[in-house]
Amino acid sequence: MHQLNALNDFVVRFANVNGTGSASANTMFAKAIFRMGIPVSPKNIFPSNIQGLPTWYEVRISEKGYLGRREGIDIMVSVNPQSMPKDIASVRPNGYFIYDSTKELHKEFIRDDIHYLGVPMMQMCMDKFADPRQRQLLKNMVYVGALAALIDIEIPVLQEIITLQFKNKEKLIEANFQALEMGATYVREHFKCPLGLRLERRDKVDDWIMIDGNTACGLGAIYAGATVAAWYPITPSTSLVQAFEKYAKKLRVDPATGHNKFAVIQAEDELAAIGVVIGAAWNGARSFTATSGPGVSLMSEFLGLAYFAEIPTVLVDVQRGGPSTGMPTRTQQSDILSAAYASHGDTKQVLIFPSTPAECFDHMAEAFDLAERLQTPVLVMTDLDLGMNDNMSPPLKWDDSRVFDRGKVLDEVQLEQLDKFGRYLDVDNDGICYRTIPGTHPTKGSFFTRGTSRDEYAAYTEDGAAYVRNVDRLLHKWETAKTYVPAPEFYQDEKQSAIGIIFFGTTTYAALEAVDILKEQGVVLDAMRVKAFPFNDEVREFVDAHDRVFIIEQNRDAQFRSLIINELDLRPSKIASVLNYDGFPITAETICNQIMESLIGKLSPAFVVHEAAPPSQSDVEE
Amino acid sequence: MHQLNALNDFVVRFANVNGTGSASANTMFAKAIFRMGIPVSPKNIFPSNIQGLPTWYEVRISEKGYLGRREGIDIMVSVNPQSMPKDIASVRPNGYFIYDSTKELHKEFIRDDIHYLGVPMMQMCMDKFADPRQRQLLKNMVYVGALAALIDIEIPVLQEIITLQFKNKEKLIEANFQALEMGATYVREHFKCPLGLRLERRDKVDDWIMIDGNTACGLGAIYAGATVAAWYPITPSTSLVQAFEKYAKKLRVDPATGHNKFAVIQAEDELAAIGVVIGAAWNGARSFTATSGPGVSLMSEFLGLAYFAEIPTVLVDVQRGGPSTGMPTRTQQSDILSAAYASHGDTKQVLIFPSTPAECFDHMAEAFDLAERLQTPVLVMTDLDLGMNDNMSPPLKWDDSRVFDRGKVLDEVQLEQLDKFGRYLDVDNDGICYRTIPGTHPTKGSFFTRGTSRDEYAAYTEDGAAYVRNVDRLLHKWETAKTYVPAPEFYQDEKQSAIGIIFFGTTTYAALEAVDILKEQGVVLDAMRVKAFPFNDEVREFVDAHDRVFIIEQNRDAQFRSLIINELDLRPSKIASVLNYDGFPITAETICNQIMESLIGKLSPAFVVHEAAPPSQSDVEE
Amino acid sequence: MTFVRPVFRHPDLPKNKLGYTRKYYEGALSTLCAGCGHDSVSGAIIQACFEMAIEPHKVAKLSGIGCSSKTPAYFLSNSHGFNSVHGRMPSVATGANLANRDLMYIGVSGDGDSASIGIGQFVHAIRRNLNVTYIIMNNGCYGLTKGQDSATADVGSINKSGSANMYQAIDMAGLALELGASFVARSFSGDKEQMIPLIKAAMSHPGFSLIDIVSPCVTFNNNKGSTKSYDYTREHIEATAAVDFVPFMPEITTQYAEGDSISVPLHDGSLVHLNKLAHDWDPLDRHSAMNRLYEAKSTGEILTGLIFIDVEAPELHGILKTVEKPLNRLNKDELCPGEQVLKTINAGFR
Amino acid sequence: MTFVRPVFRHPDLPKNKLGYTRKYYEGALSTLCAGCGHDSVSGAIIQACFEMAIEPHKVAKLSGIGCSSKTPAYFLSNSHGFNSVHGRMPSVATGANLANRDLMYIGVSGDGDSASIGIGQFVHAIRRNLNVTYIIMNNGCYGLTKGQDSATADVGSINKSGSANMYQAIDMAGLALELGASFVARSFSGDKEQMIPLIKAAMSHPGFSLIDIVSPCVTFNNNKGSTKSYDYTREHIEATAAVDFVPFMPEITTQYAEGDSISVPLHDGSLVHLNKLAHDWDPLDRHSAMNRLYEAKSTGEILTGLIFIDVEAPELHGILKTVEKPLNRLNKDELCPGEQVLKTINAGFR
Ligand SMILES: Cc1ncc(C[n+]2csc(CCOP(=O)(O)OP(=O)(O)O)c2C)c(N)n1
Ligand SMILES: Cc1ncc(C[n+]2csc(CCOP(=O)(O)OP(=O)(O)O)c2C)c(N)n1
Ligand code: SF4
Ligand code: SF4
Ligand SMILES: [Mg+2]
Ligand SMILES: [Mg+2]
Repeated sequence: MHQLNALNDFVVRFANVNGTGSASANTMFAKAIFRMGIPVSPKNIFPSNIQGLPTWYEVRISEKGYLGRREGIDIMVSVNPQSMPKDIASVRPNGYFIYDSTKELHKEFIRDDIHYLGVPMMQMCMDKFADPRQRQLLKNMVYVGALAALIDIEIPVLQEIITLQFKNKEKLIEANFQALEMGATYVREHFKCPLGLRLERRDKVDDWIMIDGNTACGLGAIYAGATVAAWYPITPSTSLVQAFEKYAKKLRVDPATGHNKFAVIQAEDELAAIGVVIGAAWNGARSFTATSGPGVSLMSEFLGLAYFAEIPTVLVDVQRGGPSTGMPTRTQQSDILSAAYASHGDTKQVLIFPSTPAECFDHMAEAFDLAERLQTPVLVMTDLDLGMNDNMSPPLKWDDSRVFDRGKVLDEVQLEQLDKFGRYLDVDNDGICYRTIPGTHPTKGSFFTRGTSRDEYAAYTEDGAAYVRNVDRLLHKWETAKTYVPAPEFYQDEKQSAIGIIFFGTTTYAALEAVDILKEQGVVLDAMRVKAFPFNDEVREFVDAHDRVFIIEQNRDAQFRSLIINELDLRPSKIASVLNYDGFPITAETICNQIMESLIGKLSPAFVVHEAAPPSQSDVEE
Repeated sequence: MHQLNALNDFVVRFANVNGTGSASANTMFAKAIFRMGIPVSPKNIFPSNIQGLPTWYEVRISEKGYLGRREGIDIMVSVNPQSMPKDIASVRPNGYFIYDSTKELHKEFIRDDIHYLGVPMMQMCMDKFADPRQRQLLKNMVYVGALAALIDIEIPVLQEIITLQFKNKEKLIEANFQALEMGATYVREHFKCPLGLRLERRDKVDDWIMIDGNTACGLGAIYAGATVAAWYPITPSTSLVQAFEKYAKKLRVDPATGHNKFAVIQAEDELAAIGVVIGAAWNGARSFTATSGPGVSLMSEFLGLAYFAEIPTVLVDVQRGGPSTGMPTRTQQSDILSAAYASHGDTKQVLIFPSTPAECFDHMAEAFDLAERLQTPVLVMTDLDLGMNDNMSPPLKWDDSRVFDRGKVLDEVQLEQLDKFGRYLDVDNDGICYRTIPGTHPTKGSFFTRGTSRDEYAAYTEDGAAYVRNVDRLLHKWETAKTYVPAPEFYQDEKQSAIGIIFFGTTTYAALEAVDILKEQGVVLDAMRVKAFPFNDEVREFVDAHDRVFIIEQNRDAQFRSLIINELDLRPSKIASVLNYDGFPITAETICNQIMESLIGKLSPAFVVHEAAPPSQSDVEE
Repeated sequence: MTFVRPVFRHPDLPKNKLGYTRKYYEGALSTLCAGCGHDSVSGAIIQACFEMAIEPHKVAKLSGIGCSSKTPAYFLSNSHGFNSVHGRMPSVATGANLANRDLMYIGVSGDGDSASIGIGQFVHAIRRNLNVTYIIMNNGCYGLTKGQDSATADVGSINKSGSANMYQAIDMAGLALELGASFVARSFSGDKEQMIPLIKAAMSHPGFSLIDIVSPCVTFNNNKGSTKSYDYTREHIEATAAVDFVPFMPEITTQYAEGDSISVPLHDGSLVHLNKLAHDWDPLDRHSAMNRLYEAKSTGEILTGLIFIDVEAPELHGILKTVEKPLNRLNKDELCPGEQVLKTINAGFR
Repeated sequence: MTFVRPVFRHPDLPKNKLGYTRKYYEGALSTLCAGCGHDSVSGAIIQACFEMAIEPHKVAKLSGIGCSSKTPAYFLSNSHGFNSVHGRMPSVATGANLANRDLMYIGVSGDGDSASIGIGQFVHAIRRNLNVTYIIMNNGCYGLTKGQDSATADVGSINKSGSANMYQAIDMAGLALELGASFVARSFSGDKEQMIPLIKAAMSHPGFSLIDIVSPCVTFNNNKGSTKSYDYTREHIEATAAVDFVPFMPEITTQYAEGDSISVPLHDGSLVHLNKLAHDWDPLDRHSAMNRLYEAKSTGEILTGLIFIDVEAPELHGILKTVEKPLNRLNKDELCPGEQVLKTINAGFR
């Protein structure tokens, strides 16, 4: 049989049973590679269940720093009998299947084009450890040890991680070391180590970190000075507010009194969560909520109020597979339209699209500034892939000289000097009016906030002309917003091609990889990553400058494409879509295939995108 | 001063205080004209308040049958001191201002370009009637009497209406007759009657009726066999379910037992209302709800469930001014996008747009057939203008041979014969699968309905491929839907112009009037009225066949334009908008002006659209 | 995975009146955690339906979202099921029930589903006396989203992450009593003996029948300090009475002693027999039930059993005076008033 | 329009401690129906704030949607007001309160707003003991949408269209008691004497203070047969006690007789003095209050006055342990951990 040869460039997938503690071992695996200076990108593929169903952990290792998902499993580590047939089928030809050989593999499971590496993980743990729960947990460390020997992970790096993880729990450290060693020794004794697929220390991760987007968002909210968070648990956003709370408890407690400089409310539902956020924002506190699709639907009435009554509101939508309850543990970018036009009537909501944890952090801080500057909701659109997976990312950065932009808020002195305060007077002709915070001044600046039509002085009116003035001003504000929202990012210094590619959020890595691959194939594309809605002029210019534009997105209905055509009045025929909506993160291969199909008119069968070094002729010993 | 002369072609507006019983008198006025065979179109312009604020009733009389609103008040009947300055200002030059002269008019209220006709309404009622509440009510009949004499309404017609209205209440009939007579006599004695603006019996209303759209929708639901209605009160939809209940109590009670063949639930909120509808529909009953914008926002999570779980659901959205609570007593067509894409994730909802009460009735029946045929929500999009105003309409029609289309439902016999039932199997390759109603068969046909991804046999799955098959089938169903939804209506036999005009719902009358006016000016337009979303092929063909297309709609953001561009992949530059969103129904004048401005590039000042016969030189005696 | 069922069943397994074995009442394999209280409740539902010889296809089972709300998939696979959206099962059940009064409705919910996002619908289903057996699998936490406190967590109860809940607990049984519910019971997933007759009685009761079942979450809320753990519940349980359910039979044979035992005849002729353990308590008197419950709460007891029953209150169809024939079976002739009537209606609008 | 206020005011009008006249506490002209109970409640709020010498700009007034929810526009025009969306005032008030614990919060709602669409938020605001004076202007109907029955309409109450309500009424005071509310009162818009001290006490009470005020809708629910009409209420009213509110003063001069009178000291040093009319009732004991309320209900009485008060329960800020300084006044230095800390955090993720 052929053997795969690749250095620092392959995909390992772990097939586990959820609730068996595999997550911690798998994470150590990825982290060790990261600490060896090799770019790595792990993805958790988990069920909507607490215990007993199949769960996978897929790690792409890419010296070139391609962090998008890649099709094709090079090494499968299988410890879940339930999913074994499927897992075996998903290994690429000549790939490796590592399994628990405590029980013999059934004959029907034998493919003759892959390598089987049996390790009696359970047996070894039974022999070595007494506690049944420990046995199960340490089994996971056995396969990590085996992998270490098979693909050359540095054992000391793993030991360091273990030591840190179980700080002060000497016994646990000891047991984990043993399990690790057992796995490594076994494979060294039984197989030729390392395999053709192997690692070698590099210096390719700079000062980067590995962190999930939800934690980064939570930290962003801390740094942005958010004091009120209200939320309702929902996958995949739950860990976001939990991270905020965790760090707030560390960083925001007054040491003198032990009192909190923050308040977190687990609301009774999403409607209440956004209501709390709006109330707090109205009253001058920075506040936010995080949710996913169903929550956005439930919040839509309140989002209309916040739009119309002009209340700064920050909401993170960690998108998951829709519609309805959909695929709650899979990723999509399918709330674009429902977020952009959330609520009945004429509404337009500001969206921002981070694509790395560092950007989650920055965009979160930016969202609070924008929301207060624009006095409107700002929706930070992330997704499960970014929010819940450990993503390699530049480190989080904060500039201490940065000030919070609280927007146009009149203080007591300014009010005192004012003749007549008009909450909805467009004094600066940018569509943004001055607001006041309750309690500021005894006789000046109080006004009545409402979701109904009103005049410039916040007085209720049913006068059609006053209504029109107001909603037209909101449109004017929308124009102003285009100058405030983050500008797109370009990946070329100047125009190189008549064809452009647009992406946003988590499709970035796969998109950039696709651009590289296509360039190698002679297809040059100009790339733009959009970071915000409304689209600013640079977005339009890019589209105008290209004859054909591909938009990559992870939903069925090409929602982003609709949005951009609609808002920029584009000719639809020039905008093509690259779509992926099966719940898994998009791959460069998918992007290349769809683009080539569209450009050439049919899919070139030879167009196999990612192939590691060609398989050598030597067989593994087994 | 000039005098306006016009026969059966002018606008009368009544300025009242709400809660004073003016509605009934004003309606009689409109109805009397209708019964004289003259087309008439009354609009109620009322505040979001129960008692004490200004309210208006505007009646357009148009022998030509133009039932859209028209700018410019010819006769103002003013009985509300509060709004008097504004009311006086709104009378067109040479128009008439009829007021209660019990108190003298303040000098500052005198314009020298309009005619003042004072009638001491209150005084006369004080002199004649004892009961204070009666005085107030009968004051309204006095001005109706005065108008009768001034513009030649046939008194017997009014008497007939009064007699019917107060059937068996002889005393009330008597008093109303007296008040009527008093008003008529007073003006005959004090002014030259009739005015230049006057009526003459015609035979122009055929067998038409005058009915509000909400009542027609309620009746449609009765005829369509709806048995469960669940709702939460909200203007302007409240009277819809109330009408359903009223007629159900008349027509749907089992005479033998006195038991009801219907159930109406006033739910605790909109979320519950749509939940009840979905539950009933799932269980095989035809069910519906009616709401307005805020309700649609609140229902959006459930609408996503109904889309994804494929439950026939009928919802009437009687649109009002948005966003948020907005202008709850004004009309708009501004829920188009939030309805079409209701809910997070990839969703598309079927919409239908009636434009007359007769169509409300038909579309309501159609909605139930469509919802069951397509197993998906169908949203009937009306608005306050259609729903709450008495609209002239062709009579409601029902063909007794019509059968309810219950769609693909397997009964016990069919299940018995079936080998294996797959709830989401696309047996007929039209994207529509077979469903079963709970309780049908002891062992076959039961399935589990859910909002999560599932396979063809309704089993829960997180398999990406199964998910994609399912949502792709939903898209296929969407294509099928295009062949079932009502086709558009065209107003020309063949193409006459390179310019097209598209409208839907309540803009129809003003649009058709505008087409006539523009034709007189030499601008010929081809007109199409869209009745449903998804857009069927005829809609696309019309757009393709024209170089330039105007879309008329009553919202700020040109939502229908977005929808059609997006769904038909149209070139935006060829689609222009005619917009009106101040809460008042659009006028032909507005349409003509916006079209001409767009065609000519600037507004021709001479382009005054609706002018009655040129004013004569004679003065009225006053 | 809680258990793997043996494929082979003995042919002599007991059969019920309809000739079905218990297996006929089972559902798909549970995907809940091993030991989850919810699986025991599912088991009790299966057993109750089996013993009562209910036709499964005459049952509709509805739920919201949560681990608890998944359970309808794990019992009665011949019943139609509807796993709706989070917290909104009561409205869906209301609609379903209105459409067909002839089926039996089992609503399953969790404490997150019913006491937080769904509390409004819960309250209003009670107000309407919807004819549903409403089972709350109450574990004081949000299982499916990994263990956050729910609104039924007691003040001071300690969750898995070690922090104590500081908010007032909502007592679903107390709330139902206050709101006028016609059948209020509480039970414990560890007490099959009690659950089964209670479920039977609830199914026989025409109206809203609440069974609030403490059903520990072994994964997230079974720790020391939690007042919804197995151990805590077992230690603090206090039953109102030993409950026995006697289905309607032409001649009732069972005999009960006088005194502290009471037999409540249900609408369908069956009897609930209570061998009272609490003495100054009358299950037919709401005030007495409220008092008993309040006292138990004050002393830290978890009162279980049938707490209150009102056999007279009209259920929703009674209130709405709907016809006997299910609305979903009325045909066009019964529903559509026809052309002629419409002509008259038109005439009224001229 | 309820009343047209004279423009001219006598210069000698009484002033409060802050030197303001009552006019300073008024709002815009009411647009409610003449005679609407809600306007009397607004009047009582104005009077209470005037007498207590509250700084209006230190008050935030919030509401949902309905005639009742319009009233915040009609009192305290120097306060910021927030007329939010239907039924969701409690959450907005929660957020507002969290942002600034130093203001006083008045939440105004209707029975439609609070007992139907908003019941979930009402329940949970109580659970959190949110520090708000929560006033329900309860007319048993939906005024603004023209008179439909609300969920507080009593069984059998006849509405304007002549039909009797068939659904259980939700008793908002009873519900609040059951849920553990720390201040529960009921009153009648026709009883200014009682409303004013109750509002004062509610405003002084740190925590959720419910005043459920029967406030007849003259236009849609003041007819014969309605149990929320002026006449019916007046005839069936039964007060727990004569209430007197004594604001904190260094030396308390008022003297009360022993026996059936009781003085409850509030957190801020003021006193609520109750001259008890009901004897076997203790306003400090929840069970006793529940019993009293239940009994009154059984005999068809409308129990008004202060029903229950718990002066010890921690309010939301206490539960959350937030700092004394309002969160909305913390500046960047107090909130942002800074560059250096972030470096350490980054290091933890390598
Ligand atoms: C609208 C919405 N919000 C949030 C969620 C996420 N969610 C799923 S289950 C659940 C809580 C379940 O708790 P409970 O009802 O107590 O059930 P348990 O898992 O404890 O049995 C939540 C919040 C959701 N599915 N839908
Ligand atoms: C989401 C939503 N649904 C419905 C309405 C319509 N609506 C306005 S006020 C109201 C009821 C008000 O009743 P209540 O709270 O009792 O106030 P009242 O007018 O009786 O004082 C309703 C249903 C709305 N504004 N928003
Ligand atoms: S997480 Fe808790 S509630 Fe959910 S299945 Fe596991 S034990 Fe049961
Ligand atoms: S309708 Fe009723 S509640 Fe509304 S203002 Fe009038 S009297 Fe008051
Ligand atoms: Mg739970
Ligand atoms: Mg009310």
